[in-house]
Amino acid sequence: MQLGFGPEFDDFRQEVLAFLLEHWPPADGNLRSKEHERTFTLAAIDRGYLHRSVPKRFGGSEQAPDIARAEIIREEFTKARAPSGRIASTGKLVVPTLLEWGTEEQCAYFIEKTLTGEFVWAQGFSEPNAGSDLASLRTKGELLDGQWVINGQKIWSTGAHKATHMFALVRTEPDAKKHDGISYLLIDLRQPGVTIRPLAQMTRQKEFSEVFFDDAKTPADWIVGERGKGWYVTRSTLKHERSGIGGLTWSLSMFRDLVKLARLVDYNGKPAIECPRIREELAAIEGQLMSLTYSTYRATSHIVHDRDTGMFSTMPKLYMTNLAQRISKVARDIVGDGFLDMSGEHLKWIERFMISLSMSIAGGTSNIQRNLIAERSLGLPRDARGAVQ
Amino acid sequence: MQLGFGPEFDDFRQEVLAFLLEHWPPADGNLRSKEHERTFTLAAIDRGYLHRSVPKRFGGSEQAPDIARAEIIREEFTKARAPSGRIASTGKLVVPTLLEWGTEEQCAYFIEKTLTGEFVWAQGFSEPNAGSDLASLRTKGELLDGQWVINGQKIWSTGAHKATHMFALVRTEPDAKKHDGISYLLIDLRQPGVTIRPLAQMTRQKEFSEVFFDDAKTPADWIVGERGKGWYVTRSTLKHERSGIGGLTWSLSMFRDLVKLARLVDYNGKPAIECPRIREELAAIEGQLMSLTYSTYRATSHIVHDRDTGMFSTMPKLYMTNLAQRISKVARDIVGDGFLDMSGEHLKWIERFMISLSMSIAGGTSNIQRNLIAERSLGLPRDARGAVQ
Amino acid sequence: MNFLLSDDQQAFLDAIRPVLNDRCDSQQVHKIFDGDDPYDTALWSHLVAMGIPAIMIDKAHGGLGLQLLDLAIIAELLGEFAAPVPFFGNAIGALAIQLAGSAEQRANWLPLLATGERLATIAFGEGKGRWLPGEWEVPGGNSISGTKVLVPNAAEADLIIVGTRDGLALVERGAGYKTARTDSADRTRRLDIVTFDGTASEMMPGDGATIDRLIDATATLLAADAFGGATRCLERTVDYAKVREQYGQPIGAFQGLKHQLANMALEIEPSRGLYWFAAHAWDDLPDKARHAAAQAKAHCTDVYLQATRDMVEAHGGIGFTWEHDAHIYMKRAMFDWTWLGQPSLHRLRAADLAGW
Amino acid sequence: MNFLLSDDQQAFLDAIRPVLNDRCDSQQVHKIFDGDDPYDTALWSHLVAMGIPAIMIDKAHGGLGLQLLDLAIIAELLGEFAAPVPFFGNAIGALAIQLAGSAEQRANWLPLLATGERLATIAFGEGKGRWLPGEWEVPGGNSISGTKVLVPNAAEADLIIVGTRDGLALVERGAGYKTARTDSADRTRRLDIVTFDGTASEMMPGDGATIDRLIDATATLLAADAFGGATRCLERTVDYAKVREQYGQPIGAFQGLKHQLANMALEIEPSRGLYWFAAHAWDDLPDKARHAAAQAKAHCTDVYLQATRDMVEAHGGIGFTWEHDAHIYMKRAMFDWTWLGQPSLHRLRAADLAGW
Repeated sequence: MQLGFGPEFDDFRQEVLAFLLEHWPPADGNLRSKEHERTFTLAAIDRGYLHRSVPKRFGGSEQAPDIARAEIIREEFTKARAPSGRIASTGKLVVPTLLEWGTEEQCAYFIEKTLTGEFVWAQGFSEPNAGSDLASLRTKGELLDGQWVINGQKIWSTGAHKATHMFALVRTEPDAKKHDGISYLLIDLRQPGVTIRPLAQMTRQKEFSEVFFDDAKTPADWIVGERGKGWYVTRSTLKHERSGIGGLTWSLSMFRDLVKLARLVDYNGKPAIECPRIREELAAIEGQLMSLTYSTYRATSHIVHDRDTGMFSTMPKLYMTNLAQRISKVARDIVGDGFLDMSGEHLKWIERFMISLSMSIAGGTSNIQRNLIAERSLGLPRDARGAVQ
Repeated sequence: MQLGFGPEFDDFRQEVLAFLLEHWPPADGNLRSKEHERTFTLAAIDRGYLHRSVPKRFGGSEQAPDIARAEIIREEFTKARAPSGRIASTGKLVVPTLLEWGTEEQCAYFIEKTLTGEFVWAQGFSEPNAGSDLASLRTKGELLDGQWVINGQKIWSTGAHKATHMFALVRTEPDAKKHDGISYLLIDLRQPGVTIRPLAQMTRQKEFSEVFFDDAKTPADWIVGERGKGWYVTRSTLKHERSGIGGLTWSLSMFRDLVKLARLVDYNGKPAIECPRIREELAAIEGQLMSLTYSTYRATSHIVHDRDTGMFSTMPKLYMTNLAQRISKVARDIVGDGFLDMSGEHLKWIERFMISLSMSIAGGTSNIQRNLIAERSLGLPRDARGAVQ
Repeated sequence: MNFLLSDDQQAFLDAIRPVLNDRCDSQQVHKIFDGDDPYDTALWSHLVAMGIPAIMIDKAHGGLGLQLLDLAIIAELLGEFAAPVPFFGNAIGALAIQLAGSAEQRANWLPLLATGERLATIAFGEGKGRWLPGEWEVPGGNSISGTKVLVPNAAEADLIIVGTRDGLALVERGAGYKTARTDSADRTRRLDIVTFDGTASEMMPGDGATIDRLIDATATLLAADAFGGATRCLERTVDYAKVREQYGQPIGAFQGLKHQLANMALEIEPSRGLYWFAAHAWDDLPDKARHAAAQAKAHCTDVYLQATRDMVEAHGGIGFTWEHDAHIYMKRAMFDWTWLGQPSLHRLRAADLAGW
Repeated sequence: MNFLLSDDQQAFLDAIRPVLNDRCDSQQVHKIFDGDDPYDTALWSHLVAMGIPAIMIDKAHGGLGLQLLDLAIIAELLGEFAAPVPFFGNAIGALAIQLAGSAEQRANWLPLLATGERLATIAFGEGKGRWLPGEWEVPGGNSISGTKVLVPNAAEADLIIVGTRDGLALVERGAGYKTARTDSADRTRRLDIVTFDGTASEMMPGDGATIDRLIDATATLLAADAFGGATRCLERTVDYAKVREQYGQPIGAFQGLKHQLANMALEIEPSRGLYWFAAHAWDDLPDKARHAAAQAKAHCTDVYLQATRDMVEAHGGIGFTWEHDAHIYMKRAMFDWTWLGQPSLHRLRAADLAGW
């Protein structure tokens, strides 16, 4: 058993370090220059460090899947604060979908521009009356003289107000039954038929938008997969396995912040971290965090070695959600009066107290997660009414 | 608003006190004498203090329902440690059932002997394959030449090994559908066709029994209510409203014991009650206990004044179960090493740690309780599959 | 046994509820929450007209001469509607004068407070969780200097009752103090930082025991508001679960959510008896009042804050938006939870008061 | 990255599991649990024959020379089957000699322990939660007097490793000490009170740091047993929920229970990584070992005890009976939770070790 990637990867890590040494930071030290970022990114792609799963002809570096190498690249690029060719997370969803289901033309037209950030994507799945239950989508698309005409409304579309395009599930076959009537369409949001309305959250931030389609148009051939098969197109993109280590870092840093907070702020006259109740609660949270961490390493190792990750695979999201809620409650106890001041030094913790809730909503509520665990990991019977699609 | 029963009841309380002064404890101070208990009980019935809901001709004192008076009697009799004509709790169930559904003959034959403790009752509802779901009972009764012949098995029958009779739900109409095939039969357990097997619990105690019927017999007229209506007969007995104050005393004394334990036992070098974590947890439990206490007084007041008790009526059992579990976990933390010694000074707490679980099972699991709260108090839709009978 | 509201109490509630239904609906609350008005003056003047500021003021001074329980059930009702009015600070301010004021102070102020011609508030907190009399460091006297935080509607108040090391001080508007509005989460009850700097003030004769009574009443009102808010959160969430459909049926038919709502109700409903008892004890069982108030404040405000979280989760995305009412209740819950000190503080006080 | 069991480790497990399936089924465990035999001698001799006592003993002394991780995964397996054998005390006793013994002590005892010709155990606890070296008050020397509690199988052991104020003492059977069997909840691992009274003993040279290593290994084995037991509780409960029918369907189809089982799995499964890490750290990352062991002991034994409670609730009445396996797992969980000190103690240690 070993936690590192082991000697067989040391050479690779050296290569990556050497590459970084040579290319980042830029000579003039200007880390913000778009031009530098672009040059670096192209060099990194050329070396096979970024966009590894994307064919060269679409602007990627076309490497064999290898979580270990990908993870080493992520680690070292992060340490070096080098541009990691990161594209908006929704872009991360559309690229593999296009690669798996798209036509050569679609891939050629969309992927490279997405990688370079020229195209920014919004997801168009949820609707006011279809939250977890995508089968009851109503937004409709009709093929009229060579183009799709789209009418309806999407909601919870992350960053749509900053996006150029949307990949959307649209009902194109009104007569087909629920799942079979849906197609996966690509839509340019920069047209008169599209109205985007950002939704303010309880934290005052605006991450999500409502998107209204009023005879919006999109070319006939901007459909991904067959008509009425949009359902299967989306589901397939959900299965792309990834190392959970990226997600971990978020929980770990939130906990580090909490410990820092507990050291700095007094509670009943001494630093909160010396208050036995809080001290013990911090240790209990750390115990869960360690469980998550090493089970994630274990799962990653399984993927690296092509073994089944077992029960754990359905669990990280709900586990992290519960951890975030637990962490933010301790923070609440520590910040005390600061809990009321939305312009104060503890705003971050007020926001986390609230955002820890949105975690249990976004991308499948916690109850949906529980169904996933119960059905996929424990093999319990599905709800008769199929609360898991 | 007042917490006591108020001046209008002071005279009554004085009467009760005067009665006790005169009759208890007995002159010779022998509190254990069955004879004394009998004399006292008869005098108390004669005064209308015991078995108030039972007509005089069946050995009761035939008083108008009056929770306030009943409660005052309970309080003063308890204080004086006087016999409260308590009959096994299962007897408490059968008497009102007989009064509501039984024939004159049945009442005359069974009730008085039950009140005097000559007949001791066991409940025969649950079966191995019918726990919460009584509709799928299988124990069957056939009317053959003037008597019921009973075959099958009952389980979780409290104190059956000490009982003389059982009131049981038996399937007498094999062709009728689920609920309508069941009758409510009275069975003398002291016959060859009945085998009683006490079940040991994880605490080593034996409270429950399995009861096997192998051509057991009972007279044709020992059926309560009509054939196939046993279902409704039982349900009606569940609705007899009672003051929850009796149940409260159990929770209150468990908490008093916990506080005593926390004062006596050291935890990290000082009395547990001075350990901030435990001290705060005790206070949190007390907050819940006070909520339960005063909501129970509120509910009782509503009953006294004939008003609807509202949402709270479905809640006490689950609330007490949760409290018992929370209390027994703190006790576990305090007793520490004593938690392993089944012959040690803390055995009581080991038992409570386990029994707090059986509370969440006996008489409707906690999930059934949650359905009751959700459906009856909140008006949420019933489970399609009717998880509440 | 008669642990119930009296017919008069019920009648009072029945008279006020329609006013709130008409003038304090969700839309109106959002309007004030998002707007610049410090509170809903129109609604407040209706409530004043119905005698709400007069509830506990002696009849001799033009009040209704009622008890804390009468005030607390109104606090519950206003909490239920998340009413954006200066009820809380004003009620405790008036009670302070009633309990701790000199005959003259009472005669000068109580009549004006009973009619609502004047608005009072209270300055207790000194920051970093210092809320209680024993922790007050601002020195008293006929001129005071120091800073108080999280003072309700100080900018709008005509007088401020200030907790000082030496007792309660009465400071009139215009006596020369600075107020700075805090960007407080709960915009239905605005808060200020108040800086006194040689500000003219009048000490009130009330002793420590009297001030403790005032603190207990404050804790009880916060508990009552919390209970009212929590019950509304439950009601709203249950209603939503009945109408919102997913997978072809109301989400409230899914046992998973159903049991979560049952657990939510199980936490909320029984806490009613606790705040009732705290108010009743304050009125009639003085030796139980301190402990009960501490327990009610701790328990009810904890339950409220969790209830608002449960409400958001059950609503899904919509419950997380600014447009929905959920965040307004959550922020009121944050107010009730924080103001006068968090539950943990009051639990440890309750333990001390229980003689543990 | 290779945070996995090696093929050898997997093979070892695969070799032992069938033995347990055959010889340690529920019926057999109940027989020992209810009977007078202190443990299952037949099963133990099979496990001995498979080399289990030899796992961590140096090859030089006839052992397998493996690591704590190898021992811990066996502890998990035995925990899964609730195996009524003296594995725990014996393994730590042998490790004590291996780590802290003199060359002579190692040469005398390790070969006999490797072959199972001798049985060792450990005496750490002194009652009232005093478990750790700093708390040991029994004085060391070549004759010791004092009392140790909750000692596994002391009556059966050939030697006892006793924690004293001055280090670890080695006491041989027949050296003259009294053992009194405790009526312990977990009858799969019997416990004794041992009274030494001028009992002949041999001190072992191992220093404080060595003894700390031993404590960390002990904590890790308890965590491993707990994880094994918890996974079996989950498996058994899920299986029951699939076959037990109520209202005409498996109870596992009711979302209420389904979500409870999901929550149960969510607590249990991830804790595997924690105890793996604790064992791995002990073997290869010494600076992380103390903290990891404390966390693993605290978290895994807490999770186990709750898992057994969840198991009983999900089973309903049958799960509360003596005939069912649930209570055996609950009582093993009580052992793991209590032995070496309760989770709270180890969390506070972990906090200190984290440098907080």
